[in-house]
Amino acid sequence: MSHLEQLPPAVAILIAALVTLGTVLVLLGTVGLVRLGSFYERLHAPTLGTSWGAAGILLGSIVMYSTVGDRLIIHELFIALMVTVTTPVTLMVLGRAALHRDRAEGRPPPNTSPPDAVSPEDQAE
Amino acid sequence: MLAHNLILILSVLPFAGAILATTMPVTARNAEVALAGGVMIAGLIALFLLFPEVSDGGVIRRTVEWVPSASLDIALRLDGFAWLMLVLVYGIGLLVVIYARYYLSPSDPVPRFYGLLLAFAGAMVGMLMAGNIILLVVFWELTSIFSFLLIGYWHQNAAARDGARTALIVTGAGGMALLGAMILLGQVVGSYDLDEVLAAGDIVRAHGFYPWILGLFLIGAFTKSAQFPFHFWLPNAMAAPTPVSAYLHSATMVKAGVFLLVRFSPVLSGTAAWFWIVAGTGMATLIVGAVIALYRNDLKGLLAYSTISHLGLITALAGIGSGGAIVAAIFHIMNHAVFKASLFMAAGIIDHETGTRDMRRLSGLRHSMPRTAALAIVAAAAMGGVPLLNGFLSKEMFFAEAAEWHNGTWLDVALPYLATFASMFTVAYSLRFILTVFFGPPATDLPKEPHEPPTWMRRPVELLVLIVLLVGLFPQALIGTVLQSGVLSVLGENAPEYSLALWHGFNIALMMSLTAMVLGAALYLAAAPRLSRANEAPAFLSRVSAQSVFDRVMLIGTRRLPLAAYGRLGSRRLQVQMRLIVVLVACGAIWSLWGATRLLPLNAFDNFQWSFALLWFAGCACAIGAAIQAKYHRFAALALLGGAGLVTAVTFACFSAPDLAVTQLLVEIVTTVLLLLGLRWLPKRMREIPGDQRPQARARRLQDMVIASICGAGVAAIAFAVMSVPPGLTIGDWFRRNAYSEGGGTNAVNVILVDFRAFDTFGEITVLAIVALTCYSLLRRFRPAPESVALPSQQTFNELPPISRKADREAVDEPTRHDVMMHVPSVIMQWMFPVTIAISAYLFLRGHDLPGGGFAGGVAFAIGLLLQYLATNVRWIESRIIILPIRWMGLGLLFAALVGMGSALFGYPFLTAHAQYVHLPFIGQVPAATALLFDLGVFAVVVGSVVLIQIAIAHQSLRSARLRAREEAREEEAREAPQPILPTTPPAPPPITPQEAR
Amino acid sequence: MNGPSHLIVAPILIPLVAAAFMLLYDERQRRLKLGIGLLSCALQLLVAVALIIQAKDANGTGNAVSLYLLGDWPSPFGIVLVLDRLAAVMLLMASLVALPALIYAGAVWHRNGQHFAPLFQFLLMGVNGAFLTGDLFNLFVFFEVMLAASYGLLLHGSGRARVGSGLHYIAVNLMAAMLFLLGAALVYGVTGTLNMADLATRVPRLSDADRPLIHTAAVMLSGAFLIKAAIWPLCFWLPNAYGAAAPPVAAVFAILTKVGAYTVIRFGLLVFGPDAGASAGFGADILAVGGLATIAFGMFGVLAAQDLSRMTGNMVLVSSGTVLAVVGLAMEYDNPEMLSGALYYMLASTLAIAALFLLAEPIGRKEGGIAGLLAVTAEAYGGDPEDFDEQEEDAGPAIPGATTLLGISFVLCTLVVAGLPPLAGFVGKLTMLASAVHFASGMPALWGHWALVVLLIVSGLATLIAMARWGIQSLWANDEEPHLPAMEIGGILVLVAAILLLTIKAEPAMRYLENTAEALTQNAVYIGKVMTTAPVGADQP
Amino acid sequence: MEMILSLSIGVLVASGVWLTLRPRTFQVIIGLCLLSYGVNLFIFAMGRLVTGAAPIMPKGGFVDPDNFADPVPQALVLTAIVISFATTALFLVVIMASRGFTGTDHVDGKERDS
Amino acid sequence: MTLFPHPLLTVIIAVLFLVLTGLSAGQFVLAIAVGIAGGFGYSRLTPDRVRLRRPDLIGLLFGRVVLDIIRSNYAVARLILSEGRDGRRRSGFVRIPLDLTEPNALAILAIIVTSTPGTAWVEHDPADNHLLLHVFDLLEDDDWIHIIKSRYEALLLEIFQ
Amino acid sequence: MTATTFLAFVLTASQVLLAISLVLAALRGLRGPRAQDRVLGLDTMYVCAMLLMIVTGMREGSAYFFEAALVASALGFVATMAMAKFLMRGEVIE
Ligand code: NA
Ligand code: NA
Repeated sequence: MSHLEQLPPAVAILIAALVTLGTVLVLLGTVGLVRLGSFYERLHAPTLGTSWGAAGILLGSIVMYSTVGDRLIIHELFIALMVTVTTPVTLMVLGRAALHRDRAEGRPPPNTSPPDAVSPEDQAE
Repeated sequence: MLAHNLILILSVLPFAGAILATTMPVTARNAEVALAGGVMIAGLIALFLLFPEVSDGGVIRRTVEWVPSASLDIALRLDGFAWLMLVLVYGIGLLVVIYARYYLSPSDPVPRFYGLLLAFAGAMVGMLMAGNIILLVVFWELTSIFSFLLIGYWHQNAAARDGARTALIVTGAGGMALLGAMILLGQVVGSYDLDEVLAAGDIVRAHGFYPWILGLFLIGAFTKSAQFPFHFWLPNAMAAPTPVSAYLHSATMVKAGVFLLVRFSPVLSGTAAWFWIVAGTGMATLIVGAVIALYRNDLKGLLAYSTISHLGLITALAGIGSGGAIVAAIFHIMNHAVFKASLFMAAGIIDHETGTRDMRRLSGLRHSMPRTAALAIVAAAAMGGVPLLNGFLSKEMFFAEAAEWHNGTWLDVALPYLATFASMFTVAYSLRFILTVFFGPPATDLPKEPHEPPTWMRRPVELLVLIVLLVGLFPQALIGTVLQSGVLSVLGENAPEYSLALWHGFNIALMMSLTAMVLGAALYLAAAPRLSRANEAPAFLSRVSAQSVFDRVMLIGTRRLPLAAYGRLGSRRLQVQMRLIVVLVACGAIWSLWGATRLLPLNAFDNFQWSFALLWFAGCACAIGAAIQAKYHRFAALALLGGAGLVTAVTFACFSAPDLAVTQLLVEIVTTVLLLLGLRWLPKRMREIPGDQRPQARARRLQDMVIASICGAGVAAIAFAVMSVPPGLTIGDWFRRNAYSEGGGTNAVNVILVDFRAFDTFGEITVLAIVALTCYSLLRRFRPAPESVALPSQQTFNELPPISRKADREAVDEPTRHDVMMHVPSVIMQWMFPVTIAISAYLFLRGHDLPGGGFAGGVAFAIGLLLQYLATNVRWIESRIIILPIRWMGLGLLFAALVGMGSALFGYPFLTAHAQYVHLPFIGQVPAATALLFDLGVFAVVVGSVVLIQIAIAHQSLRSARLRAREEAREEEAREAPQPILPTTPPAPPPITPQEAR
Repeated sequence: MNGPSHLIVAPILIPLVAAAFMLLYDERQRRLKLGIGLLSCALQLLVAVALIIQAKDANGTGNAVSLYLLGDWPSPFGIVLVLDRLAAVMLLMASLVALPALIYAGAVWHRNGQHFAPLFQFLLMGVNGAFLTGDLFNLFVFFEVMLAASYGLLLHGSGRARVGSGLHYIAVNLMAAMLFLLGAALVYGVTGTLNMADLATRVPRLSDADRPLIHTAAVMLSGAFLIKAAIWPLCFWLPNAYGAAAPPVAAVFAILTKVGAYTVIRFGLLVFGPDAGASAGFGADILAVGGLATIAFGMFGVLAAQDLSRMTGNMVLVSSGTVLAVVGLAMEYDNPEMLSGALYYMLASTLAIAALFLLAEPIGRKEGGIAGLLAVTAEAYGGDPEDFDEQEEDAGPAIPGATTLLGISFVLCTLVVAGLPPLAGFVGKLTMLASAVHFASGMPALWGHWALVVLLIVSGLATLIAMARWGIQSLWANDEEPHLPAMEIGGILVLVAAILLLTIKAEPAMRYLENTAEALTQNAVYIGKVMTTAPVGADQP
Repeated sequence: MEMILSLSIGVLVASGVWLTLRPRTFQVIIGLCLLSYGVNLFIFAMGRLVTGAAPIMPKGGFVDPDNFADPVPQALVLTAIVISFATTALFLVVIMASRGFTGTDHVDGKERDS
Repeated sequence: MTLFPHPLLTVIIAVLFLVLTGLSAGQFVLAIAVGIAGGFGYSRLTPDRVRLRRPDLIGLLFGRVVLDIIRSNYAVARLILSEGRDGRRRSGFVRIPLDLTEPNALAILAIIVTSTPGTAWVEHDPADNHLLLHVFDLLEDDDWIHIIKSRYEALLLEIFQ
Repeated sequence: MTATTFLAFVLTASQVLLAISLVLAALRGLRGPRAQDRVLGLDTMYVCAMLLMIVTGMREGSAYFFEAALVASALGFVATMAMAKFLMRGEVIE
């Protein structure tokens, strides 16, 4: 517990707030991932976690270590930057892939959000 | 002293001659004869010189050490009996050598013949002189092997091959039995020395092993001497060239068995078992051989069965075992050798000059070859036991022994009648031989015009027939002393009084002889008309021959049964093998863990953490999901596998293993990409596999599930049992204490990897390099399944509505569809290249003190490169970045090895590290451990290997694109060709745009 | 001498450096690579001989065991290499097989695919390392080095049969690797050490609660070892894999099962030897039974097989089963008598089996002469232009009298594997038979020994029958002279010469092995040496 | 924690073993991967579970081994990870080649009836 | 061949390396070395040097993006939570014509769009330079076109082109 | 309740919630229904795992979680990106 005890109460509260914010956003993102009806909608859900969800937690970490370590420790920024830069790559390609597959199966991408109809081929992936 | 050297020369000379003979040119026929004859003559001279030493029952011994610790020495021992046999080996050998010179045709490879003949003689000599019973077995088996090669001398002939094989298997098996007998005998006696064994008869006969020894011994002796029911190999061996038959099947090899019976009779005989088995087998063989011999139409066949019969006679004598019987046996061994050798040679001459050995075609040869006829008639008469010839003398001794010796059993009572009965057939077949071949009208339809053979081909026969006559007339004067010395050496002080006189009065033996002759003549006259139509065997024997039984036994015992057993006891299916491994180890583990106290789960829920439990809830779900999906939903299984790996990595991080977490994550990434690369070439399971839902298949899955659950539960229980008890004193303590002070790094794991146990790392990177090389090599020859050569369906589909048709334009420099799709993501992926380099450097540089290291750095760098391949395509990237992964691997390994070897210069062992902090101006203290250099080697190998593996797989897409292009070009040609050509490839290849095919 | 004897590490480093060097050159310089490989193999042979002499120097002073502390760290913490007589003998055997196999490969096979030469050296590195290491986990690593290289070599030349059997071979061995890891980890978890000598001192002192766990570890480890040693019923992969492998590869593979057998001997007799307290002789009876079953199964296989490669593959089983059965019996009755014979037999039969694997190809080539030579490669090449450069020069000069040379070699090797006189195989079998009978005749109802006696004799006979059948069919029934490149027969003749030498020098070899067997049952010297040797740096502060 | 980890190891091993006993090459390779996760965790567990005690030592001074996780199993796991990665790669290439030669992904190179 | 084919990138990588390791003299030297190596590596892939015309606007863009992301985080979180209560949300695709052609600028735009919850970059066709966007809560097509084009693309055009 | 214990509680709760997030992401991976959903689930798992490690590091005061988190964040996308590309193109590297 020693490292937590070194934190001034205000900083501790700040960290708690940042972490809470981040965690809740991540959780909401995954809840959305489970609950949303179509793939294209679900594509949006994780970005909650990768944007401010990650940012909150990483900021909390920066604050905590910089306070405990008596100097600015910002290497979490690197992680933040990486998350920001790399997540879109997967999502872009994934979205493009989904679009391609939908077209290939002759299903025009839904402009509305009906629940996913499960085609026979879905079983096979 | 001379004697000691001479007996060594006796045994070595033939082998030396054999080696010399084989190295001579094929054309050196006379030189071969001179060599082989010289060896035989030298042997005879040596024997002549040695006779005085053995004539009074003396024994010459000479031992050369070979493997004393296995009680196996080259102990040579010459006594009267062996001397007598050796004279046969060398003497008849000499004659055969001369005879063969004329017998073999110019196309026969003589070096092989004389080489093998001499080697066989050597083996025979060794067997006869062996003073160590194991050495005896050694030479015994050698005679089998060389006789096999001699019988198969004309291996173009199928009969020769079969005969050789049968002989080898029967006599070889007998040799194995003999080996067993000798080992047991040696165990009982306490020594393998022949003299000691011969002196230990009472101990042997009283020992519990005696029945085993006797049984195995007799199998050995009987097989070699062609005793019933092992006799069938001998007639088949007649496919050998006649000189071989004259040598092996009259004088030498077949005598080995009876030699052994006589030699060991002081040790093993004198029991009821001996008498019944040996005398019974001998008599049976005597009769069966004689009866069948009468029916053979082939000259050599007749002689072969005659030999069997005579060997039975000798065996019967050994079975009787009395002094007189042994004398008769030894005497008959000699006599038979002489007349049978001459007969074989005569048969060979007839075959050579007429082109046939079939008695149904031969007739009246006394006109065209009178000298040969005379010789053969005399020899055949000796075979038939006609007085004044040598065969008569020993046969009379046999009759006398059969009639006068008694032990009160019914066999004993029956012996004289059986002997007479057999002898009757002997007379009959001898008569048949003489009358059908030499008398009657001259044959008309012979393949060759018969005439006398070359003089020197006949000389050996003449000499032998002369001996037949002389011994028959003056036995005592000619061979009295020789026989006496032989008898003395076998029987010692038990040697009986006997007389070798021609005339013993009108006794019972003579009456038996006369009876046999009269009845035999009558038998032949009665049977003669029917013999040529009797299909070579009497009716009751033609249906079951020992040969067909043997063939059947061999077929079933050495082919069908082993095949069935092999199939039943083994499996070529992988699933069965895997199941066996798992089940056996699980059973072993259960067996050793049974009742172990540590397995009871005490304090099961200490330190429970919700987050960790949830983490593994996800992890287990992924693992099970992957297991379920791996059959039909492969991609899903891959994704779920990634989930399980991720959770594993987090676990490592949570329990104080940051290095592991980093490595696991990196490897996880590479593995996923790898499996995806592979998935391109594996079938995409979509349709159900037929039979998958059958009850049988379900049952198997259920069964495997039970097995798997038991394994899982067992490993879990063991893990828990170990974890729930604190560790004792481990070597890990030492590493923790000394990582910094001795190893010069704070990260104990990394110090272990690059210093304390760097050798492991060395091996590990070597494995990586090997695997990369293997993957690369195998993929150079990779041929995808036809259905995976086609472009993946994703790429053949032209999207509707297309965003733009421009991408389909034919211009070559236009971006491909892939480039269009990856247009923006690829920019970001290229950005990541320098970033990955930075991460790689970061992980590498701090490894010694903090989590990271050469491996992590290497994999990170490889991932960076890999990302570029993903971002664009193989051609694009390889025109910009040239990596030579194999060089990287080689340099890395060399570098690591050189760093390790550097310590040898300072007198330290391989891989001794040197750690030190160097003060650089401006920068400050810098750690400079040689271990870091070693890590650099690791880095290079890892980069090279990982890149090589990935790239090797990735290149397959390029190659199959080329394949497709070629395929298309071929189809183009086919379409333009005037005649329609049936398509050899799957019809309707998917349409490919030129850009994609590029 | 102040410094350590680097000779001990040389059998590992020589092939490694050779292989690494080869990687610097591309595939066009195959001749150079072959030269490096031959040089490396010759050096290894020399080193092995030197090590044999080094390990021989006994005098009861414990010099028979030499230690090499890698990284100069004290045992049991660092990794140690231990050279004793057994290790020296195994090293010699490996290099005796490797050199001729590589010579043979020089004719055709080394360029019938990629990277043969370095993979060959890597295999030797793994094999030699497994023989030398005194550390359980390091043993795993060298097993993997050896296996990885063996995968590569097995697949060398590609083709359906190799890939199919390679798939099974790899799958089975991956399972074995898992078992090895589980076992080694459990050993560490229970005893806290990985050094085998240290382990041997800790096992007798284990608590009753821990003992079942170490036994479980032993079960897992022996699972791994015995798969490699190809005990029945874990051996079904072997005849297929060895039969499909390229001949020179199959020849060196003859060593691999011996590595398994070696580890069983080493680990079993060291850790569960007579001094192991309550664990003494653990699993020995099962080992003996398994070994006997393996002989029987191999014998059936020899008879059932149709071609020489598969036959020889099954002979590997017979050879392996013999060693395992003898080791099991030796452990169970604490009686090393038969061991020396078994080791000698193993040595002789391995050489002969390797030669038979090599012989199979030129003899089988009779149908079609040089075309047969090329047929080997034809199937392996796909239609890919990249590969066309690989079919260049021919196999070098051919020699006359091929059938005679092949025939003589074939007969000699058959005699050895069948245990027929007068060659080394007979001496080995005789020693085993005599000592089995000697031991069993003094005690009632030792059916294991008697079964061994019977199986040894019967399996010899079966081998003789099968080999005669095949030899007659291939050497005699076909009169054609096969095309025989000089390098191929050269490799075979080197093996034959080694067999003859082993036969002539049977006595010194036998005495060496007797000392070896005796030392194996007296662990104190080995353990003492491993646990007390000080690092070089210890006296130079 | 020990219990959770043990059970997880059990599940991984069971899934892995089940898959390695299956007839499709892809199942076997996935099984081997899962199995190697289980085995790696098992090796790791042999050093016992400690949190917040990474084996990264202070520079000098007295070192109490009990304050740090045992580095030996970790080093072993590292080696094991690398080796199982390598062998997985190799196995993958072999199953690719096998499928190419035989046209099927059955482990025996041919479909069985049952 | 120059030591700094991509000076900007070299600096960025060096800074990133220092962010990872912390600042010290030794690390500074290493960072520069790594930066140079990174620049080299990138120049193999993309030889053309990237030029920023208005680097001063980067701050503005960054601020805008951070704010927008905060806003859309809130919006999307609310939508996910209220999903069950009212199903009036309508998601769908929007096709946007772009003027931006500089690949790096496009990549930054893609990152911005994708990182912002509620919008997902699905497809970009370089042939007619159109962007296909999936929008979580579709208000009005023009609205999204306007947001992308005016708030981000304009700035990026100024910075890069 | 002091600020310190509050923070400790928040961090522990955050661990649990992030673990739940991970479970939810895994659930999407398990349920699919389409392949792209599984990839999305795995990608989200990476993020959750990375953040879980960061928070656990904060909770324990250990800096040694950083490297793993770094790798997960900077290179983890390679795996999921490759999977996505596989779905799009049918092969990963062409
Ligand atoms: Na009588
Ligand atoms: Na007769």
